Amino acid sequence: MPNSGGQQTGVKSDRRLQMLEAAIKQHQYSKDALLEILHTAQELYGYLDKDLLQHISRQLRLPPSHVYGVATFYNLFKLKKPGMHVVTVCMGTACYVKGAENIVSTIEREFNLKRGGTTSDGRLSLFVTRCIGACAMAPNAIVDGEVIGKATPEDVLRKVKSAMGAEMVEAR
Amino acid sequence: MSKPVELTIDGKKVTAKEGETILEAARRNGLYIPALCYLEGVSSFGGCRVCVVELKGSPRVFASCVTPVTGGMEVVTDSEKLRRYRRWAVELLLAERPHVCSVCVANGSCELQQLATELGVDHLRVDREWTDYEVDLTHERFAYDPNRCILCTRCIRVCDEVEGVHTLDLMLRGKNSKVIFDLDENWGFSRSCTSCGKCSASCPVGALYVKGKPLSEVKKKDLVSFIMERRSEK
Amino acid sequence: MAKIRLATVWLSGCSGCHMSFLDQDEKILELAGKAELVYSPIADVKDFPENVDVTLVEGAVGNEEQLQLLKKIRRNSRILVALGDCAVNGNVTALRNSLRNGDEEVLKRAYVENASLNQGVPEQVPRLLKRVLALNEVVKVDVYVPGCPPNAELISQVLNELLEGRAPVLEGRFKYG
Amino acid sequence: MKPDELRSLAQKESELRKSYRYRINVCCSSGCMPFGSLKVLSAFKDAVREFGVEEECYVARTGCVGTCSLAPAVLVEPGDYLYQNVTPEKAREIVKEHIVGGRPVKSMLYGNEAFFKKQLRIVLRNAGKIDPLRIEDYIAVGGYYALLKALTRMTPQGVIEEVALSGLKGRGGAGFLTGLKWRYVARAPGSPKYVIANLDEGDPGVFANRTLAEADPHAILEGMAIAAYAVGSQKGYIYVRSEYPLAVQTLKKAIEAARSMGVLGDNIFETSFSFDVELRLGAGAFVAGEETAILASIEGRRAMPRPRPPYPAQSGLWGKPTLINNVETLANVPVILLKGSEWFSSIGSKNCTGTKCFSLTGKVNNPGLIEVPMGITLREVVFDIGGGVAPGRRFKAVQVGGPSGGFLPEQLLDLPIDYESLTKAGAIMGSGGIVVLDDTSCMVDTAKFFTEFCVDESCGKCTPCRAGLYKLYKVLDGFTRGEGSVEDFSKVEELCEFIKEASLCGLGQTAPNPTLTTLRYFRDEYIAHLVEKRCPAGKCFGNSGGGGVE
Repeated sequence: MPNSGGQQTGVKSDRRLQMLEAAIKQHQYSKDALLEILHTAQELYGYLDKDLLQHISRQLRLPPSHVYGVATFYNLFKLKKPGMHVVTVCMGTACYVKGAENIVSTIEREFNLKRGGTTSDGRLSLFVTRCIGACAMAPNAIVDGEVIGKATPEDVLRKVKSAMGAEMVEAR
Repeated sequence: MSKPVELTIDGKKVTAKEGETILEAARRNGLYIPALCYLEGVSSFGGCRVCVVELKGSPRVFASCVTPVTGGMEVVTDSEKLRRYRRWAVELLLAERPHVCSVCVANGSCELQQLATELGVDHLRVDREWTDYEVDLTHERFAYDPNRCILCTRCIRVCDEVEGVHTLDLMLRGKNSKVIFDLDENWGFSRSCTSCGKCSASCPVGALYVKGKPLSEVKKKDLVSFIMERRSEK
Repeated sequence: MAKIRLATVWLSGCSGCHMSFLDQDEKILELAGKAELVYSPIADVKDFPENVDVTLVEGAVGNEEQLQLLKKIRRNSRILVALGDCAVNGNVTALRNSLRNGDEEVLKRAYVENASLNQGVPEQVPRLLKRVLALNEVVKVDVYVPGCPPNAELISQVLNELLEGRAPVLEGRFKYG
Repeated sequence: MKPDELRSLAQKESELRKSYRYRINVCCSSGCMPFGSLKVLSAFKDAVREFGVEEECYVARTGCVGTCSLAPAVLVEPGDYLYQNVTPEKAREIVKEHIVGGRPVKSMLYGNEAFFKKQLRIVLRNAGKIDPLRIEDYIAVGGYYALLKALTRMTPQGVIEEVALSGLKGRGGAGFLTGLKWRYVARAPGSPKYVIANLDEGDPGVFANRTLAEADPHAILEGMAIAAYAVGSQKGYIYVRSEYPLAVQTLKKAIEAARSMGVLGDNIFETSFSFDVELRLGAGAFVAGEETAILASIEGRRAMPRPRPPYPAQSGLWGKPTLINNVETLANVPVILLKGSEWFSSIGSKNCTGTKCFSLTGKVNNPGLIEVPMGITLREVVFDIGGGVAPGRRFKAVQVGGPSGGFLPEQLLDLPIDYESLTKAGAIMGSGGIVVLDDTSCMVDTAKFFTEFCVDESCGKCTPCRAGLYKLYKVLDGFTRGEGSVEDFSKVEELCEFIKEASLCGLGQTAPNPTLTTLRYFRDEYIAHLVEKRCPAGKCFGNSGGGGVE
């Protein structure tokens, strides 16, 4: 049975797991804390794979389908490993009205990937988000955490390329 | 004991139990309201919107399966508007995924098909979606074709509330919602499924079925309410 | 009274609806008394004629040729009846819509994979549409007669109503799908 | 904390405040932060030290002033001199000229006086003027006095009456009378009771609640505590979008500060009233802002709305009576208690009292966050405060109320802003988003955009919203390519009616508004697409116009 303890899941016992356990304990194994635990798990691991979800389902004594249902309902939770670099384009109203679509399609074209996807070499992910709240500076894009306001497709492309270029230099 | 509630349904005075829904009260009094996601014996979901009714004094429509009765309530179960709304609900469900009756196990014993006939849905006014979900044939006895699923969640509720396992749930959301087993595993590899078959017995369409058997033999719409009744008597 | 000009058309379908049409038995004789069959797969007429009163169309729209024919039918017909599920909603014919590159895949399956001789798609096979269309995705349809196939009784009732100049009401009388 | 301690702390802090001749408020909200406001902040601190004016000039890290397009923005008091696009270099110059020399640097000042003149700030009373991370700043301007007053001089009943008399309506969208809602919860049998502050501002293009939380978190906490006292609750939750990291951090710190100050916790102000607040993070689901979905989300489930009744007031979190208020509603409460319901109800219009915060965005010259009295006209908001559209462009439409708000044309601009008028015109108050469109925006494409948003955000529970909206989107998508005919309009309208009337929750019930209002007010644009096969704004039919990027 999925909820009977003792079974090994594929989650490696390491410092991250210890921190996850601590968070679960802090919430007193409460089923209500599922969202908080998923937040913590994603912060620690970067994304939520099935082993991790199985583990959480066992610890909180929740049916696996319930955990999976919750994890996939909310956009913020990522079930796949994101790329090394992430560009997120805001598609909130203000940004859309001011041409955010052009930024997205430029990135899609240039790196041959679709929104929500990652390049086949795993180096770049492109996400769209619904409003980061900097509407007065629309359109906005975020490249590896850095916000670019009043962005043009060229601005964003340059930023993405330089982020990826920097990593290539480091790799050498 | 809860006290009885007096209301009228289509002009007919009926007595209902306190806390009862309009649909339950109507059915107990032999009055018909079409419904789809409703299943006697498990909790109401209120999703399909086929069972909508009008209440005198309110401009809105209400899903009768989740609207509790109140004293003096005047319910209208049939009107031009309600028929129009019900038709849309059925049409949209038929258009949402590729429901091709002639090649479906449920052909002839499908609740959605029956409703379409009953409501005069002889064609669809919107384009149909041709989803291509993989059919799950991994279970030795059962099969699951998400392309025929109407997301009524009867199976989920039955699995959770009657069998007590909660193998099934929904993943994703909106039009991408899909009924899953455990962590979206193939049915045959589900570790929690007891293979009890109550989900396929409750499926109103041909999404969950028993392999090699005509659906007319598999469908047991009253099974769940029967089980629940037996349990309450114990 | 002049005879009604009646046409029946067979697009992408199995001809089952035409079989059902013929299954009206003796009623077909009555029909023959009231209507003149001006175009049909069972009559030898090449071009779809003008000024048709009632046209029954079986089958979905699967290729360019049918698409053009259907538009012509619409122009030339007073009342257009979608006969059977393929015409009404695509039905089995449209199952290929769920496949990626379904148009190429079905031809490949029929003329290459399942062919023992002369493997290859013959040139005279018309180009398939990317997506199979129900009639009402192309033209305005006046009457829908669902069923796979619709039973002869229903077809006969619908025709009767139409010949009498009434709009048929099918609610509760057909079987969807 | 004892009542006297609050008073003496307030006195001490306000004296401290007065001891400075100047106060430089550097906006460090998430509108300005990405554009270097922290560097500007430290540049100001350095400059003040450099010029030796530390004794007379205080440099504060504050929340948003509202003029977000001028990021980073800096407000110098006294006199409310607003500097725009400040850089570290400019910071030094401002200190040198304005603080030391006493001459405001005119060239850097924000020129639009109307932006402030037509506004009335109640909810945003402290925004941009206090340090949100210092609870002492809040107390210095009278913070937590209303809570003190409620706990020591008013009964819970009395608090509810006062709020009811003020006419305050829920600012989250539906406009239900706040006092009435409180009364329902107070009277509902069952305990414990819960208070939820709704900060799940998921609307694209709306950032009023975020700004409030970043600029004045204690106003929210104080409002919650007062509400809790009124309805008899000891436990509150703030449900906040996780996409708002700065708001989350600010609230976290504010809760800690309030706890250690003793305005949250046990026996507040030595009374028998105890109240504590916990943060709950959303995870990217617009529908979670719906009252019953928020409950599901806090309980760790899929945020799928459920039918009402039972209302959360009767059966909310874990089946207990629960009060759910938007944070903007709650932030009004302390002011109402201090200044009285009569004062509050004198603001705004007769049936709609008080003010409303709006996020003004789109093709408008002065986008930003504004707070205006109810009853102000849309024209004043768009043209006076917002400065109209860019030179050479023509105003086309304004959308009010977030993604499911309707679009109103020029001839409806004199409509007063209140719940009733907006609803009648096909728009909604919603979350307070105002998006201005000019002649480079295509109305068909815009309707499609918002419908797509709602398709993405539909929880999938009910047929009209899940399947119906998607069909609507597909039809609109076809329209933008000229596919379809004018005969489809009645079908679209019928489908919209079904979605509006038969959907389970507010998301579906309002989602057809963009389509319906554009069909009503901008039908000619639809006809142009379908009959003439052209897009008047030059956006559709494969033109990569992008709606006219500036």
